[in-house]
Amino acid sequence: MSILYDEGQQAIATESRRALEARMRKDDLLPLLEVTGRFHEGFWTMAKEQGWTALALPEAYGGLDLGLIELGLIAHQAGRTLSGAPFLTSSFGAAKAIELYGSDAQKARWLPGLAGGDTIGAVAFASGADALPVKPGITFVGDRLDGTLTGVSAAGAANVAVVLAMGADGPVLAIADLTNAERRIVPSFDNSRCVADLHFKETPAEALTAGGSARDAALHILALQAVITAHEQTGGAEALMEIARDYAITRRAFGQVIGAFQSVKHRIAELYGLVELARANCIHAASREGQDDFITAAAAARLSATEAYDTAARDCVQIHGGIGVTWEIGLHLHMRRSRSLAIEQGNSLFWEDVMVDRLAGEAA
Amino acid sequence: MSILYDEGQQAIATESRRALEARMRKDDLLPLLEVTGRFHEGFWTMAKEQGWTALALPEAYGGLDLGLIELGLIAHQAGRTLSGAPFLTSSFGAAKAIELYGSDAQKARWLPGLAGGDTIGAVAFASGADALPVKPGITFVGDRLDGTLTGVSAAGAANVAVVLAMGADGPVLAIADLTNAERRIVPSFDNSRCVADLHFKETPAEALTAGGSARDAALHILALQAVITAHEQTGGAEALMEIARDYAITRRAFGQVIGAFQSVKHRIAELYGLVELARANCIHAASREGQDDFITAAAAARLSATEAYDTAARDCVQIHGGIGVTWEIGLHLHMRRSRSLAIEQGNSLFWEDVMVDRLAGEAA
Amino acid sequence: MSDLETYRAKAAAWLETMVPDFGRDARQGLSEADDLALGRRYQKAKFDAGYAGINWPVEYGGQGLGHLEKISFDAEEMKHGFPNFYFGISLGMPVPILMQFGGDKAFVKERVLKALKGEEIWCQLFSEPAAGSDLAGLRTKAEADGNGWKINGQKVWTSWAHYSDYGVIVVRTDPNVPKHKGLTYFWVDMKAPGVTVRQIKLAGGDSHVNEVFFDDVKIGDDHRMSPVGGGFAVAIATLMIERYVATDSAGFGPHLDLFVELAKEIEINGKPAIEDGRIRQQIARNHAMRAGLDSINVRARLMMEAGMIPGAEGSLNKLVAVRSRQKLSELAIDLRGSDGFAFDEHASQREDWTSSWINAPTGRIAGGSDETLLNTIAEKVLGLPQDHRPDKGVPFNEIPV
Amino acid sequence: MSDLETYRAKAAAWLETMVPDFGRDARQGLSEADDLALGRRYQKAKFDAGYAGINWPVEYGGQGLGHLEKISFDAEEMKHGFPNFYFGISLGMPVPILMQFGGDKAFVKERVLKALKGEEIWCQLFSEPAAGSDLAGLRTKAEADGNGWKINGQKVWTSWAHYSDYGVIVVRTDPNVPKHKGLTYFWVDMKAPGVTVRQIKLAGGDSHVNEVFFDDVKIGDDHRMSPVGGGFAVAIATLMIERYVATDSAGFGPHLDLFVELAKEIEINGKPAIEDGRIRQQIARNHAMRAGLDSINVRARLMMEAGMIPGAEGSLNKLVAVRSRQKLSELAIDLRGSDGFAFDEHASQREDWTSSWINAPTGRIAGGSDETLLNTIAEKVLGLPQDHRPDKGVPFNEIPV
Repeated sequence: MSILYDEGQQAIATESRRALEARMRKDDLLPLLEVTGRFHEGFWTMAKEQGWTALALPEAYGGLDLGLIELGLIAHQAGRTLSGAPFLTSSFGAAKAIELYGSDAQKARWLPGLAGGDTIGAVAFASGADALPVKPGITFVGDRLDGTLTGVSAAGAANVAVVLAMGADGPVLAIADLTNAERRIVPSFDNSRCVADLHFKETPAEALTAGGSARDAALHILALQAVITAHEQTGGAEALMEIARDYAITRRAFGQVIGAFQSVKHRIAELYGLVELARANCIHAASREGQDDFITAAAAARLSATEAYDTAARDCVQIHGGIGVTWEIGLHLHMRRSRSLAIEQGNSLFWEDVMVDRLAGEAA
Repeated sequence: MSILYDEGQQAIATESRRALEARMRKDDLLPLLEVTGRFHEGFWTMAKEQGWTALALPEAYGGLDLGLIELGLIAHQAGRTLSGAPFLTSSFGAAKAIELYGSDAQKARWLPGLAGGDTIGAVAFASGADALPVKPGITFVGDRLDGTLTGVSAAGAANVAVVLAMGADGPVLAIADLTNAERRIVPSFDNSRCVADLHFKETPAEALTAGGSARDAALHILALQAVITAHEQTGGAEALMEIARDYAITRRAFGQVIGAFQSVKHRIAELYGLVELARANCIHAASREGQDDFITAAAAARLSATEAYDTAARDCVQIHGGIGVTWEIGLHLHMRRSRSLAIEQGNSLFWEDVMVDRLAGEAA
Repeated sequence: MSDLETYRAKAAAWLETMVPDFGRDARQGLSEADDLALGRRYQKAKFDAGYAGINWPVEYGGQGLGHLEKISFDAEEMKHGFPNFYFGISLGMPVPILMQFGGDKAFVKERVLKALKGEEIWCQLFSEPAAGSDLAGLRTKAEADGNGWKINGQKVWTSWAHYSDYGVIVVRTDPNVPKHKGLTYFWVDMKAPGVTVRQIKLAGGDSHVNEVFFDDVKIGDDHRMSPVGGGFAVAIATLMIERYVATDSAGFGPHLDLFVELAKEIEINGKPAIEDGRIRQQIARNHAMRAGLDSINVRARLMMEAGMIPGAEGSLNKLVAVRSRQKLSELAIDLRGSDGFAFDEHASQREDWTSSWINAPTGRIAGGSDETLLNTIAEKVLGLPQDHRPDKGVPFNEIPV
Repeated sequence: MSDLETYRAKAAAWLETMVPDFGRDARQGLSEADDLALGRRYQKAKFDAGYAGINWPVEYGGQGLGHLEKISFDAEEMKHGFPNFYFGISLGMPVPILMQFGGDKAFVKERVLKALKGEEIWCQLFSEPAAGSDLAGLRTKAEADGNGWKINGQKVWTSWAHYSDYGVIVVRTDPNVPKHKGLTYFWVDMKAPGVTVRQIKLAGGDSHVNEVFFDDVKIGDDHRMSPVGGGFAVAIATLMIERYVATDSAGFGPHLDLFVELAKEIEINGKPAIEDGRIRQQIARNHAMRAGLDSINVRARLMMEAGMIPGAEGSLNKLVAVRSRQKLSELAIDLRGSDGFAFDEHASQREDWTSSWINAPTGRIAGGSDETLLNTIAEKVLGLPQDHRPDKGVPFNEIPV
């Protein structure tokens, strides 16, 4: 069942939008593309101050006991303003893994820091194209991790990582303090995502859950993150649609505003459609946490949001013509972000497969 | 190497276009949709009179010793005017199978009739979605065929069929006189294609080629037919593009011709692109018979022609609005034909696989 | 259980009892005339049971309930394939408009009651050969004739006109003013002298739409439902009802489950098609699209329940769903391969992919073409400019043809 | 071997000898200044070997050969990654236009020779902030000034202006007539007082295009290359060259073989991606599209060899190829998954999918946007009407801004 936002939720959306629009500036984000290992500190400070880091975590550990719906609303606004760091999603994913599968000791150790935002979490399941490998490439033996995980978002700045590793009796969802891992920053087209390779060498770690359930647990965490990322993508797509609309009603060519040309006008109307479908799927997915169809709903949100953001990035630039490809105007910030979000939490191919396995009644 | 048509070839195109445009009438074709087991006799009479049936067959057996290029030119024009029967392709395919793989006795028995057009041939390889089954569903044992082939174009009127059957030692390309088979007409959305199920029960037949080479032979015949069908599809798409253009420059709405609206104008320009890509691939494929890359070139022609005709059918009707969906205006003749040609000689999925196997350097 | 859930459960139970007499199986093999007769009996049964005019005023024979009860009932009714489509237009647009804009209240009441009972059918005479998307460009004219009017001209795409007793019509009463300003809205007796109905056969073979010719058809001024020259506004009010009636994320084609089943049955390269990435991609993309539309529709209902006005995103339904259905239906035919030629022109477009494919173009045009819907979204929702319209402000009889 | 084949073989052999000094590897790690210097030496070597101005008149230092020799050489040259792109615009459009429309023949000869040797570079000053697709809407003006002219205004998207010695420019000399009629074409000295060049950084990080400001730049009337008010025709002649120079079925991105290789390396669900239907479909569709373009290009060459004029289908190349390349590049990034974040801003867009992706939008806009190309096909090839243009026939200074 889709939901209507209640007053509290609407206030979260309004307030976070106001705060982000006041703080986030294109001119602060552009330089971050040209350095590695940096993120927008102002964004993260705001996330902590506003309590966004605590939003969806349990009250017992410093959280606010709200859920996907509320965090999704923040992520949507963060997507509109290009956020400035990936931790809203990555720390949330790490924290949920600990909350859902960890021991009381593990929760006590990590959750308060994650809720406060001073601890940054990363989630590292993927191996290249495979968002959730059946046979993870790193090993977990004797409470030690060994091996390399490439291209982990947030890993350049994270304190703790949740990983899927191969244990003696099958996959293990494990948690490791990253002070004991080597990380190598990956120069990327979207450097504020703090992407890094993680090299584990006898790195101490603890199991959260193991055996057959570990992979299901990892998929659940991935789906939770995917719903948040889908909100962020939808926000980005919405912003681009509005930017395109605003440009089309002011920029003139051949004696009229370009929005009067159907090639421009219909393209923006199609973007509206993609954004609204993505938004509807996001709202629905956020309301299905804990239900049987949650994974399918998350996949739908993820697929439609990725399509919306990719298409909006292509079309908004195209509608702008020459000015659209300049560094200064910064549309490429969205273009880059659309691609980094498209590969974080598993690409569209992965989510298509997850969805169809379920629709067809087969195992994932 | 793509070719330029020489003067003789250009004359074939001009002459066949003139003849077909004079003879083929929408009003004769529409009634054929509402009966089964009938085709446009005038079309086939013309094909015989003009020598189109003999065009690509050997002179020794009453043919004109021309090739794919010339037959393709006829097929293109037949596609423009919606032809009226599927035999140009089906008889050609059957005759080529006999010419390339048959004995002298088999050639002497069948080719003169096929070249003259009094014998009609069908080619029946497919089993549902599988255009060329690895394990054919009918058997060929002791020179007898047994089993059923569903949805065979031309089979409702054909005298002879070339089939792929399972023999004692693997697949066999075989030929059977259809007087000894039961055929059941399939009521179809495009009835003049004379689609029928063929039921063989101890039907006498002869092998053309057997063993590992039989499937290669069948693929080669299918590719030859696919090139002809692609020309026919391109002709149909071209006609629809022109119909859409002509409508767009005469029909008025909101005080101007609808071709001034970019949603109409750009759509027709896109159709032009699809038609020209299909045409270029057709010309190229027709010139590659006998070369290593023939199958790949045929697949490219087939894929681009199917896309062009399907898209043109959708868009041309849409551009016409309400009038486009009426029975009388007959655009649905093209719409139906675009779909029947899309599944004759294997659907796009099949040709994508054939192509990629080759591009990736794997076996088909 | 909420009141609404109770209502729905009761309706569902009643509908079940109708299935033996009126359901899909009962209609099998009936001629159209017999099916229409069955339909009239079914409509009468609905009326008697209090399921006709659910959200219409009690004074007109309705039940005085809300829109939510109406759509709950419709959703349940849809499952059984009852012969109700003859009355869809009639009770959907013209009769509600008659209630709102009709003059003589006693006459209106009688008509509404007979329409609710299935005894009379109304049609809607808007489109013309030269005025499809451009409704205001219509040419059928009504000239003053004594105390009344005389209508001459031609309408087209009129659903069910051949069964209709009455119709609502927009005509030009003044060609000397810009095109939107010279129109007036009337009702007409479809059996009156000078009215000729001719069925149009559609691409898929069926003929429920018509051309309607008016040859000196005389009507009184009491047939007038708008001010003289004020007909365009009433026409738009009629169309607005139409836009909001139709939501179905399957685009009025088959449910996606039927595609999944097909993909499980059919083999590609020796494996079930459901394992082929290309097929999986289409299933996943279509599911995501439909799930989005469903979520939009559910939210709209929740908003109405809460007394709010749903957002403009509801207007996406037909545009997105029918277009996608067209391509998915083509793929289903491809998937069936040599078995894909078969065609039964009586098959339902909600259950059969070939029927869905052949009827999809009508769906992309009727009730607002894709292009019209895109323009509406662009202009009404996003504030983009109107297209260039050279006929704007020009007296109708000075627009070049 | 035909003469042409012999020519091509000889050119290929010569190019091989240039690889050690000028090829891809020799350029690795050079600063742009050093690379430009290397490029100048390479261009000089071409000139000395008779491979500069292949199809240009001998009197201007060219070789007097045909277009076919030129494209044969270009196809061979393209394989080695030589530093020749600094001269692509210069020798592609402005200098040929100078040969055709330049006044003082001795001066023109000297310029052409220096351009062919790589000693001087020309740029093309057309686009403006308010005039992209709408070239004739430009605002930079030249006013009569004594016996000459005085230029004021701003150009934008000028490739290589920061290295250019001269440029060709279109400016408005009469704002009182409709926009196409008030333009005049000149050449300018890019080192003249009042000319300011500012590099524009593009989305992908590089900066080969510029803004160019003109502040009371004085030129003589001998710089004029068109009649006063007749500059638009010369501008169009310049752009026509541009449209026909560029054909590459890869859309100036990576060869499809590189995608096939990637798909063989990468696994999806434990199997090579090349076995996944979704990936196969994209490979097959892109191959079919590129094969069609290749066939069109080959036929165009054959027609030129046979003295015929190629068809309009050649204009499809950039539209179709670049648009497809953009999506295929996105898919390549998806395919690499968590390895897809990596980015080297110096990688070649012909060899690296990420570089191809980030530069694709520029390709879809520069040299005629997708929309402009569609309009050109629709209007010039298919005879569809021009778009509504409210500024048509209106004096330039009365068009609202």
